[in-house]
Amino acid sequence: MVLILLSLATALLSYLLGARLNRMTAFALALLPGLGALILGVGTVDLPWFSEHIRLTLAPNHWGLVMLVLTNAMVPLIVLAGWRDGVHFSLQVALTFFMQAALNGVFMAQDGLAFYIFWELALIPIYFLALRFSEGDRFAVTLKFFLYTFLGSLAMLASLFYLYSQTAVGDDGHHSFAYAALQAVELSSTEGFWVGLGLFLAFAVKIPLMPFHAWQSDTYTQAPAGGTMLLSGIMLKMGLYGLFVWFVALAPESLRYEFIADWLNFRDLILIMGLAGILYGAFIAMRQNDAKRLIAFSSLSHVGLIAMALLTLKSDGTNGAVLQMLVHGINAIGLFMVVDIVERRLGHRDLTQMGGFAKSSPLFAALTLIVVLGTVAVPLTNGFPGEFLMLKAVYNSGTGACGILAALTIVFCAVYMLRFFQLSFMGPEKQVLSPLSWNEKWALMLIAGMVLYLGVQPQVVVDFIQSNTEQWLNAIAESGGMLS
Amino acid sequence: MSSLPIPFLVLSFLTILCALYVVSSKNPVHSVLALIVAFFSISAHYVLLNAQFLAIVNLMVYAGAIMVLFLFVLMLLNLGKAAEPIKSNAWAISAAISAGSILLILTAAFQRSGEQVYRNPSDSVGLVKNLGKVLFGEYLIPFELSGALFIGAMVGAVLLGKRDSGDHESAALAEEKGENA
Amino acid sequence: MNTVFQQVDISHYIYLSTVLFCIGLFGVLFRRNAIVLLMCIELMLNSVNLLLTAFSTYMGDSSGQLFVFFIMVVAAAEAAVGLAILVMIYRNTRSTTVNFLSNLKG
Amino acid sequence: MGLYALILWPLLGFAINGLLGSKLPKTVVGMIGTAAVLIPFVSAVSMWGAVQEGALVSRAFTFLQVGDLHIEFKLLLDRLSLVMALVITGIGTLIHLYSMAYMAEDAGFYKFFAYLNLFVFNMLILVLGANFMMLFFGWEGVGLCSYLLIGFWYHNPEFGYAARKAFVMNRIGDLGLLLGLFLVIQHFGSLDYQVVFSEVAKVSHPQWVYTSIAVLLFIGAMGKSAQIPLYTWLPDAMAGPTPVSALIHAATMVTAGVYLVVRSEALYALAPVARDLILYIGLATSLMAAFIGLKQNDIKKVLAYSTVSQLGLMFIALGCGAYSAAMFHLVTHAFFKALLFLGSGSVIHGMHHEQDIRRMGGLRKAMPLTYWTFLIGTLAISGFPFLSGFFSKDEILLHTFQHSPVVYALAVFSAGLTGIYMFRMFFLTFHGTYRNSHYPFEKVHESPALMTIPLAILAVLSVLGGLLNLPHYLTHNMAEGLAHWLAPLFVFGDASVHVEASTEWALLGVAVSVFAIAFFWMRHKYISQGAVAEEDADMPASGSVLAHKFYVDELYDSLFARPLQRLGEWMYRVLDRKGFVQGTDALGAITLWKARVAARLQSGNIELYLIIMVLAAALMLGLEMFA
Repeated sequence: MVLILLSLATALLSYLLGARLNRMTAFALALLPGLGALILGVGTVDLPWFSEHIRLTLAPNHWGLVMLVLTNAMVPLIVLAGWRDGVHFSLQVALTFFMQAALNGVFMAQDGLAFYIFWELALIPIYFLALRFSEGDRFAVTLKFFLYTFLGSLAMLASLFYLYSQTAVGDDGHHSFAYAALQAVELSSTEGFWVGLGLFLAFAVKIPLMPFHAWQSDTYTQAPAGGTMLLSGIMLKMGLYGLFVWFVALAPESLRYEFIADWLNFRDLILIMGLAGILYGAFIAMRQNDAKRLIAFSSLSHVGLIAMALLTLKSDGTNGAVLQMLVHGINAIGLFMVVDIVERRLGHRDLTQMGGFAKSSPLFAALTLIVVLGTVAVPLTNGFPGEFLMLKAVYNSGTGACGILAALTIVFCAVYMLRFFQLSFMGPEKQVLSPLSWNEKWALMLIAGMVLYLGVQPQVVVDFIQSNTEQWLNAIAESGGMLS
Repeated sequence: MSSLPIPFLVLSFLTILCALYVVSSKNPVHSVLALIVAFFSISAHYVLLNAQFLAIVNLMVYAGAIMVLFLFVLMLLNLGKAAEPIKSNAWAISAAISAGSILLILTAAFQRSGEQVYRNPSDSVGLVKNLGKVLFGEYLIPFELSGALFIGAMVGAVLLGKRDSGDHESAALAEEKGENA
Repeated sequence: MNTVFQQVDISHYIYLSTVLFCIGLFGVLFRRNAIVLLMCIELMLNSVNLLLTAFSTYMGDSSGQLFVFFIMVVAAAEAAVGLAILVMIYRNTRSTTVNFLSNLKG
Repeated sequence: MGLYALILWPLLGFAINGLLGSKLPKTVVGMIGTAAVLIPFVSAVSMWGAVQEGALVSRAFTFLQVGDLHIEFKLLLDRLSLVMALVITGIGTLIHLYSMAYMAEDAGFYKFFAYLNLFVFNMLILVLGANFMMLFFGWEGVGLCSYLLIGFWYHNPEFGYAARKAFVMNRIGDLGLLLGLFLVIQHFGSLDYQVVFSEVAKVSHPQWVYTSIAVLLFIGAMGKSAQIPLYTWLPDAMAGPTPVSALIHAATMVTAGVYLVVRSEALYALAPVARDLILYIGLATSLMAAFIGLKQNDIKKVLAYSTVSQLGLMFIALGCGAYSAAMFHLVTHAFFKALLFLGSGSVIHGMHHEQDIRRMGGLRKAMPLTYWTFLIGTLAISGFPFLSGFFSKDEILLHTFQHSPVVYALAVFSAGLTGIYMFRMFFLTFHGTYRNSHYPFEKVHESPALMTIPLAILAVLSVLGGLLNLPHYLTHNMAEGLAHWLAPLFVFGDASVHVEASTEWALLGVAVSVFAIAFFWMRHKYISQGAVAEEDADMPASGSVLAHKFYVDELYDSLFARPLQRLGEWMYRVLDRKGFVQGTDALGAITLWKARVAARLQSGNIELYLIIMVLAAALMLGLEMFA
C-alpha cells in the first residue's frame, strides 16, 4: 500500500509541477516509492473493498517482491534516461509513475479482483503514452495493442469469476476472491482447461508468447523509448509473473488437459509455444536492420525460454526463470536505452546507416557491450546464471530434442546481438556521436553495474526466491497438478 | 352473444368503421373528421359504462381540444391535398402481418386467461364525486406531477414552434432552392 | 337490469378495444404522413382508455378511470409536443412524411 | 587469498588499464599490463613445490545453489593446471613485453593491454577452475576476449566479421559443452571435478552416459581448438594484432580443448567411441589444414593453418589415450608457435604491415635476429632432431603407431606436410630476392630489443623444450618428466609406450627422413630454383582449391549462413508481417465489416424500426404465453 500510494502521490505531484519538473526532481521523485518502502515496508494490507468479501489484499510473496524491486528500481532509470526533454516531460513522467503504482499493485495483490483491477489499470497509462507519443501509424498500432491485451484480460476476468463461483462458501454465506480460496478450488480436467485457458490467454498476450505476439513488434518499435522500456522491461514481467502465480498455481489441472489423447497436453503446447518463440524471434532478429525491432524480436526469443522454464515445474527451471525475469527487465531496458540514445542523436535507428560509434564514445561502447554481453548470457554477466538454470531444466526434463533446440538460443542470440553491436559501434566511423549527457551516462552505468553484479552474485536473488519456489511447486503437485 | 343490446352493437360497429376510415383515408382532413366521430362513439360507450364524467371529459379534451389542434395544424401547413407517397403492397402486407399478429396474440392471451368474471358492478364509480375523492386523495401526487408535465409540454411546444431568431424562412427557402438547383 | 354492462360481457369490450388498438397500430405502421400517424396513436390510446374504463366499471374500482385521465393528460401533452415538432420539421423539409427523417441512419 | 593472487593480478591490470589507461603514458600502461602477468607467473613458479605435495584449493563464494545443485566459485591448482598456468603466464609475459613495442604506435594501446590482461584472467580461470562451471566461465571469457581482440581494429568491417565468426563458432562449441555439463549434473549431481571424477571412477553408469558426455564435451573442444567442422574461424582470426595471434590463437586459448579432454581423462577412458571420434577428427583436421597450408600466401594464415594442423595432432594423441603426449606437444607447440607468430609479427612490423610472402624475400640480411629465431622455430615445428618439436611430435607418432599403422602413416604424412609448408614460407620470406616494389628494401629494419628479446627467449625454449619429456631411448633418469609429473592425476592412467627399442629407432628414422625430404625438396625448389609462389590468377586447379581452403567457408555460407538469413527474412516478411500481423489486422477488419453489415439495419427508416419493434413485441408476448 505504501508503494502504491507513494507512486500515485509522485504521479500527481509531477503532473502538477508541469514545466517546473526537471530531470533531477523527477528522478528523486521516482526513487521515493522504493525508498519509502525500504523504510516503511511495502505496506501489507487487507481491507474490505467492494464488500467484506471482495477485499483489497496486498501481501507480496517473494517472487512478487523481486518484481517489486525490479519495478521500483527500473522506473527511476526510465525516468532518468527514457523520456526526452520537452514540453511533455512532466506528463510522461506522471503517467510513468501512475503505471508504477498499478504495477506495484499487480505484484502485491493477493485477491483475484484486486489483481485484475491493477492489471487493467496498468494498461491505461501505457495506452495514453503510446497513443500520444508514438511515431508512425500510432492510432492503429496502439489500438491493436490495446484491444489485443484487453481481450486477453477479459478472458482472464471470466476465468476468475468462474473460480470465484466455485470457491467454498464461508460462514457468512459468500464466495471469496482471496488467493488462497481460489487456489483451493478443485476443478475437473475439462473445467480446469477452460479456466486455465482464460487465464493463460491474458498472460500469453502480455508476455507475448509466439502466436500472440502480433502486437508486439510494432508497438515496441513505434512506442516512445520510455514506453518501450516500460512495456518490455516491466509490463512483460506481469505476464510471466501471472503465468505462474495466477495461471499454473490456480489451474494446475489444466496443464494435464489432453488435446490429442496422451500425446499433446496443454503444458506441452505451452512448451512448444515457448520453443517456437525462441527460434522464431531469433531468426527474425538476425535479419532486422531497425535496432528497436531487432531488440523486440530478441525479447520474444528470450521470454519464450522463460515461459518454457517456468513450465518445466522444476525447482532449477522455475528459479532460473524468475531470476531471468529480473535480468531480462534490466537488460531490455538497457538495450532500448542504448537505441534511444543513438536515435536521439542521429534521428534514425537504421543499423545499416550506423557504424564506428566506439571511436567517438568509448565509454558508451563499453557500457553497451556489457549490456549486450548480459543479453548474450556470457558467464559472469547477469544473463548467464538464469539461462544456465533454465536450459538445464528444459534439457533435463526429459525432452532432449526440445532442450537442444532451446539451447540454440545461445548461438543465435550471439549472432544477432553481436551483429547489432558490430553494425552500430564497430566498423568505419560513419557518424560522430555527441557525448552522453550526465543522466544517460549514469543510467547506463547503473544498468551495467547491475549486469555485472548479478552475474557474479546471482545467489542473492536465488536464495531469496528459492523457498517460495519450492512452496509453489509443492502446492501444485498436491493440488493434482503434474510433476513429471 | 345473441342478446347483446342494440346500442352497444351499433356503437361498436360505428367505432370500428370510423377507425378503419381514419387509417385508410387518403385525405388527412377526412381522417381527422372520422377520428372525431370515433371519439364521439367512444364517449357514448363511456356513457353506457356509467362513466358519464369521463365521457364529457373525453369529448372536451379529445374531440374538442386535441382534434382541433390537429385540424389547425393541417390547415396551417396546408397539408390537405399533400400527396402522401404511396407505400408498396409489401409494406401494407408486412404492416398487416405485424398488427395482425399482435391482434392474434392479444386475443389468444385473453382466451387462455380463461373467463374471469368481473361482476362487482357499481353505478357510482363514474360519478364526479367519487372520482374527485380518489383523484385528490390517493392520486394527488400523480395529479400534481401531470400538471408539471403539462407545463413542460407547453414550454416545449412553444420553444419548438417558435422560429429561431436568426432563422428566416426566406433564407431557408433560398437555401432549399439552391439545393434543388 | 337496464344498464348495458349488465347485459354485455366484459370480453366484448376487450375484443372491441383490441381491434381498435390493432387498427391504430396498423395505421402507425402503414401510413407515412406524420399527422395521420399521430392520429393513429391517439386512436390506440383511446382503445386503451376504453378498456380501462370497462374494467373499472366492471370491477367497481374508480382507479381505472383515473388512469384514463392521466392517459388523456399524457396524450394531450404528446399531441402538443408532437405537433410542434411536426411544424418545425415541415418548416425545414417542406414535408411531413416520415421517411425523410433518416438521419439516424447508422 | 591463496590462489586468488594468481587471477586477481590480471584482473587488476585490466581494471587499471581499462579505466585509467587512456590517461596514463604508454610505458606505464605496458608495465602495468606486463607486471599483471609476470607476478602470477612468479607466484605459480613458487607454488611448484606445494603442488607437488598435493593440489591446492581455495574457495571464494557460492555462485549458484539451487536444490541439489551446488556450484562454487572455487579454484584448484594441481599438477595439470600448474603446467597450463605456467605456459599461460610465462608466454603471456613475453608476449606482453613484445606488444609494448609492437603496438607502440597504436591509439588503442591501453585498450589492447586491458583486453590482454582480461584474457589472461579468463584463461587462468579456465585452467584453475575447480569445477566445470569455472571452466565454462573461463571458456566463454576467453572467447569474449578473443572476439574483442580479433576485432581490435574494428574500423575494418572485415575484421569485425571475423571476430563475430570466431565468437559464434565458439558458441556452437560452447553449446555442446553446455549440454555436456547438463548431462554431468544430471548423472553425477555436481560439477566439481573431484566429485564428478570420483563418481565416474565407480563406473556405475551405463556406457552411453560416458560416451554422450564425452562427445558433447569434445564438441566444446572442437569449437575452441578449431577442429573440423568448427575450425574455419581460426584462420580468419588472424585479423587481430599479431601478439594476439601468438598468445590466444596459437599458444593458449586454442589449446583449451586439449586441456578439457586431459582434465576429463576419466570420462574419456570410459568412452572409447568418443576417443575414436577424437582420433579421426584430429587426423582429418591435421591433414586438411596441412594441405590448405601448402598454398596460403599470407604469412599469418600459413601459421594459422599450421596451428590447426598441430592441434589436430594433439587430438590424435588424445584419441590414442596419450594424454601426457598431448600435453607435451601442447607445451612445446606453445613455445615454437608463439615464437613463429612473434617472428612473423617482427617481419610484418619490419615490412610495415605487409603480410604476403610473395612480396617478401631475402629478409635474412635485413633482420638477422628475426631470421635466426624464426629458423629455430621452423626447425622445431618441422621436427628437426633433438629440438622440442621433434620429441613431442615423435611421441605422438609412436602412440599412433601403437594404435594403428594406417593412422600412423597418415600422421607421418601430415608431419611431412608441416615441414613442406613451413619451409616454403620460410624460404620465401627470408631467402631469395626481395620482391616488394612498394616498400624499398632499405627501409626494412630489424625490430627493437623489446621484440627481439622475447623472440630469443622463446627460441631457447623451443630448442630445450624437449627436456621436459625426453624419451626412454636417450636417458633413463630424466625420461618422461612430464608424464611422471602428470601421472598421479589420471584416474585410469595414460597410454604407455611398449614397443621394442628397435622399433622406436626405426620410427625415429622415418621421422627424420620425412623431415629431411621436406627440407631438401623445399630448399631445392625455392632456393636452388628460386621459384616463387604463383599469383592467384595463374594457379593450377588443385592449388586453387587449396588456396580457397577447400571452399569450406563458401560451403558453410551456402549451407547454414545464407539459408538461415533467408529463413529469417522470409519469417519476417511473410510469416510475421503477412501472417501474424496482417492476420490480426484481418480479424479487426472482419469485425469492422460485420459491424458495417449490422449497421445497415440501422437504416434510419423509422417504419422499418416500427415494424421490427411490433414484431419483436409480438414475439416476446408470444414467447411469454406459449413457452
